[in-house]
Amino acid sequence: MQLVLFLIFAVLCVAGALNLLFQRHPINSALSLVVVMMSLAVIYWTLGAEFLAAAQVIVYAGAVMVLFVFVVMLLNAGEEERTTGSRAAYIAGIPGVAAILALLTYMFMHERAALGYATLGGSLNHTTSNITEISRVLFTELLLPFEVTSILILVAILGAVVLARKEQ
Amino acid sequence: MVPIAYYLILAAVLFCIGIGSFLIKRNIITIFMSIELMLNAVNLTFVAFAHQWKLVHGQIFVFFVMVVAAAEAAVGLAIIIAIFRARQTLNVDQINLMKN
Amino acid sequence: MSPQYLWFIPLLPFLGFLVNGTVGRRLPRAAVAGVALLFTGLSAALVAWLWATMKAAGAPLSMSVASRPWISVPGFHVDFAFSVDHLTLIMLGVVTGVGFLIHLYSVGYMAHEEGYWRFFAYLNLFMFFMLVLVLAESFLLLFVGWEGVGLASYLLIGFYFTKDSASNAGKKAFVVNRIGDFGFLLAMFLTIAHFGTLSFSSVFAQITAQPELHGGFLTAIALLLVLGAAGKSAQIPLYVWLPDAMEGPTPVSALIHAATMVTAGIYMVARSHVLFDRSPLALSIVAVIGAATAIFAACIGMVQNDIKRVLAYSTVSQLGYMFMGCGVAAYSAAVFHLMTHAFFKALLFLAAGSVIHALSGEQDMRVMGGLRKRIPVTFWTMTIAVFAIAGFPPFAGFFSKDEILYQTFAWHNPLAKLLWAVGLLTAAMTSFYMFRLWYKTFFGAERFSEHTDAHGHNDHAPIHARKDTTLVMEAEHDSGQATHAHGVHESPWIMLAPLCVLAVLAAVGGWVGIPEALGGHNEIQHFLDPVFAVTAHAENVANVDEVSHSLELGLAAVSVLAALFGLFLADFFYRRKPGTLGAMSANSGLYRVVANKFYVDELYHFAIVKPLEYGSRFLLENVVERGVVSGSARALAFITRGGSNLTQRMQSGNIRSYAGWLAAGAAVVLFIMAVTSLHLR
Amino acid sequence: MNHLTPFQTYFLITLLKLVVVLVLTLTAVAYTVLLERKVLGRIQNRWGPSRVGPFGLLQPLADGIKLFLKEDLMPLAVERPLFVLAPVIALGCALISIAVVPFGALTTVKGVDIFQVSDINIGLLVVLGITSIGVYGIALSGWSSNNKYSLLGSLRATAQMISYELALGLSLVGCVMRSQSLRLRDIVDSQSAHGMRSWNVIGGLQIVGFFIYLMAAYAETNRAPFDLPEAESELVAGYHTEYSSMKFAMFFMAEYANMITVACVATLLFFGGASSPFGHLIPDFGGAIVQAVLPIFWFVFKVLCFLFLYIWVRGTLPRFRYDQLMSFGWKFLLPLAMANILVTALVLAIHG
Repeated sequence: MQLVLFLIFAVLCVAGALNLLFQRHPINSALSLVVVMMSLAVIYWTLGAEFLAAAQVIVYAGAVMVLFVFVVMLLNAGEEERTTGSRAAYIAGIPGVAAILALLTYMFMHERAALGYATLGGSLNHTTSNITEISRVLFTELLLPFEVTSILILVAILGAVVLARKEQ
Repeated sequence: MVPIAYYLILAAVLFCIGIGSFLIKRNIITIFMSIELMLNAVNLTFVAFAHQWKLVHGQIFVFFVMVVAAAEAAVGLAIIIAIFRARQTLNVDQINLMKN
Repeated sequence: MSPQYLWFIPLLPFLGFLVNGTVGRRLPRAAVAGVALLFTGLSAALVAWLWATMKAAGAPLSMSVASRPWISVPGFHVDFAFSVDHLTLIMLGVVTGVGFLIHLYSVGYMAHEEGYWRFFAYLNLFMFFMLVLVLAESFLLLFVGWEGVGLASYLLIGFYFTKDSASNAGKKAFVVNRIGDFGFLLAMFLTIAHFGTLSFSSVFAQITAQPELHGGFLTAIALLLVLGAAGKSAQIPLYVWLPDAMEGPTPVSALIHAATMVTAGIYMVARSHVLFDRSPLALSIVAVIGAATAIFAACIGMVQNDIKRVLAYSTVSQLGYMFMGCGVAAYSAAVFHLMTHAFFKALLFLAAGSVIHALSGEQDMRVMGGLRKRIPVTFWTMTIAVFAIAGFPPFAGFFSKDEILYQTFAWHNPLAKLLWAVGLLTAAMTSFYMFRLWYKTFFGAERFSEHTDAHGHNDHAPIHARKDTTLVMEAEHDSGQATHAHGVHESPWIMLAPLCVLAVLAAVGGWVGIPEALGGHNEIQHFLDPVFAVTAHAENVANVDEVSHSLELGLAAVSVLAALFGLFLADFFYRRKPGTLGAMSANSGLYRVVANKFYVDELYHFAIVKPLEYGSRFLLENVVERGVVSGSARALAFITRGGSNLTQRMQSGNIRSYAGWLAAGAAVVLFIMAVTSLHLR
Repeated sequence: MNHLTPFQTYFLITLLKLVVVLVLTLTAVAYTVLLERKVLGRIQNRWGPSRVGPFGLLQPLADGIKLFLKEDLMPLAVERPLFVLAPVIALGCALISIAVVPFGALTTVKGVDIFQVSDINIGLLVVLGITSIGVYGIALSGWSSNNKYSLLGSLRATAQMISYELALGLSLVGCVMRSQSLRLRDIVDSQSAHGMRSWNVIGGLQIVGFFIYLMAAYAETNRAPFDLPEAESELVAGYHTEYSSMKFAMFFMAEYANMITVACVATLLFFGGASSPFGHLIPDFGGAIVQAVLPIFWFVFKVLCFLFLYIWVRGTLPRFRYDQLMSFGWKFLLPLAMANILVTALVLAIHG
């Protein structure tokens, strides 16, 4: 069951990511990315992180990507031009990416046994629910980082407002 | 029973597609999206490891990544808008003020 | 006064420096002067209090404040520590007392100068460093003060920095002092190497504890210290900076280049007397250098026409005396002379400043004369000073100079009598050139009026002169006799008051050291005995009791005679038959040599500066610079350009290229990690 | 059915639930349209639709047939795939959220809860997430139409929905804190003890939260007085200007389905969901069937009240200006929602 779910959504993920790569219009890329994110949300859920799955949908798919789409629409960005700005990206970058992929895949397969197996359902001990546990840790142990991120968000909002404001 | 390695390989694939798209794409917004894709790929590894070690901290890390990504998206898109206003283009090959 | 208050003695002038140096520019002049005087005065009061406590406490040998560790590394340790003993006390008294008087004088003298705040800030800075120097408990802290006073001296000599000669003089002082400092530094390194510490107490204790230590590296350390002292105290061969230092404002000359800073070398030698006592060779060299400097500078002083330069050479000469005193291990005599010299030389300079002030910046004695009536207070104070320096009893100079001469005579060394003769001759010459100055300035016909009218605002001290015009007007207006005073005027009372105080000191200051031969108790020697008696057992210290009082009396009489002889000569040549000497000497080669300061500057120029210059120009510029340096630089540039041409391609400014390199780099890092980790497994 | 494995039973019943709920919802949507037209008619002192069927009750059917049979116009310059996709997304998202809504009390048949399609422990977050995905439908429709008015309308709608989503989400936090669960059934159960007194809006002092939720929900569904994206006087018809026939019908249905969803959520979170307003004042009567159906009655009744409120507001209040809308959302609702959270948290902390 889990393998089926994983395969379906993994394929969906990769297909979405590749579509992001091959689509030439940014809005299509954005929608592909939404597909990737939704699929990832399902995968999170199969890994027992249902809160993150919801957050993924709400924050990433629902807010961040909408923002992207919004900006694409606002700037009325067309299809991208085929300019050749960088040879380095092809000469050094693409082989590098291939090497990274090959290396990582090799290493993960090599260490497969040590990494263990995932089972469907909660990732934690089942005495407390996942969300309860997250909230407990977040609001006790990691309260300071949590508060700091709130400051970060505030700063980001102010920065975005200042940056995007039209000069008088 | 799916090996954790599969999740990690999926993450690696997504990450590499992210890098590749960063390399190939010219549109700055799309490039920004590929960054988000890479972040997501990394998040997946966090969740997978959180599952493996039965620890909630991996998930909380993902939570923080999301928050930061949201902030980053807000600021980044504002910058993109500012760049577009100044340069009338979104093509990164033409946004090379750093050169010369 | 408890020891922890010692900190405040140097700290107060430093506060003054901070205040004046930071906000002084915006303060009114009165406030600037007030700040400077207040902090210096407070410091002087502290010293007085310190003196009183030490006296009340039954004269303990010394008290010291070991404060926090300063430099602490394995094997070497220096505390930031101050200590006080009787030698320090005398120095403190001179520095703060004379310093305060000169501050007071400066308030009037500099009243119309630009950079008033700067001047007082520098003066306070000097006070701070000088006090650190005097209070220091280790060679290193002493060196801090040493360098600090050098800095303050440089700043003050170059006070009129818009004038080329002034800034050059500042640079010269700095460079020449560097040579001396080089010796000092080497001496410190040697000290560390042999004693592992720089603290006076522990170094001297180690020496005392090892009676077998003699000569050898001690001589090396001592000689290097002498090099440092010669630089600071303007001894042969490093005296050349001091006459040029007269480019600074006159109060600076009085304070730094006569009374305090230049005596730092003497102080240092006296302070490290334990070291010197173990090295007869070093002592002899000190004595010879001192004597040579004394007579050499006196010779030059006889023919100088600039009033301040005469005084400068006289300072060099007197410092030579002190050096000689140190050299014959008569440290108390040297310190005694240091003290009296501080009084009368400061007075001389201040009086000369008053004369210059009166003549609106004129410094050439050839255009002075007959000022006796015009500036009576200056005249009378100057007279006391001249008699003091010439060595007439009962003025201060007599006792101290006589003490040195007597100790020299009594020295256990084949050179003793020769040095004594040189000293005596110098005494006569001193008397001669001082009275020459006296006569030329205050007696005879008035030679200044047309000069000051025509060139009153000449470029000797342009700033001073220009500003003084207002002062002249005021003086005329006030006195109501503008008919013939014509620009010549007595200085204001704020300048005359320090003159009077110093005159009293120059007159009676020597009475603390009246030798027993004259029925006195030589109090200063007893006062200093605890400091210098530590090594009294050393065999080469002059033993006073050996020589009879009659000999001492005789020697004193001889030196008074020498002074009288000088007076007579001066009287003859400059009052009775003015011009005779000029006619006699005008064409003589000797006169020319002397008048040109024995061509020492030129000698240095040809022996050191020129070869350096030629070496730099031809060898260094053509071979080293063009060939090696430029060549290697060019080669480097070529390589860099080639390399940067390559790397420039990486820095294309294109995000995608950067990302490409990043990805490639990440792949490499990952590969290395994979290889190592899998290999380790 | 006994020969079926538990999984097969579960699967079949769930499928059945899906079909039933879908049909019911779509019917409800159709009749909500009729309700709106009737009520608006009465408010404006006219009859509303009255010709088709008795009292015009078959009017939705007629409308449906008309829309299905119309020619499906596809303008030339549109982005074809997205143009087609947009209404699907809109309607899909509007309908999916119904899946987590518990319509009645927990009633199991063969181990399957029949009054709720799926009982998820993060039900509320699912609703919010799906709502936020719904934005894409509107955004894409306007953009893919390649029409200025559509684009402006969709930009407005997108910005408006993103903005109000914050206030919407935050207004619900108070209720979540009270029930300490994100599962919708838990939230309902926490309010069902004493009837009206234990409802969040009354007993839970979430009246402010409810008020914020109401405002934000109106804006989320692009309903009056926040219906700027489809302001006919300014933008022709907003993002669905270029749509016709079935695709237009999908947008239309999506809007009303969203209304229903929002009304459901309001009922669940603030008004005790399917629980009786009288609590245990009225003794249980009838058999098990009646006891199972009665909560559904209450639920439907509450939702209908909300729908009526919607229509009432639309018939009464004028439209906001766009800047007013934005500043209202950001400068009033959002801080108020935060203050509400703080106060609720304080009260809860003090009460233990």
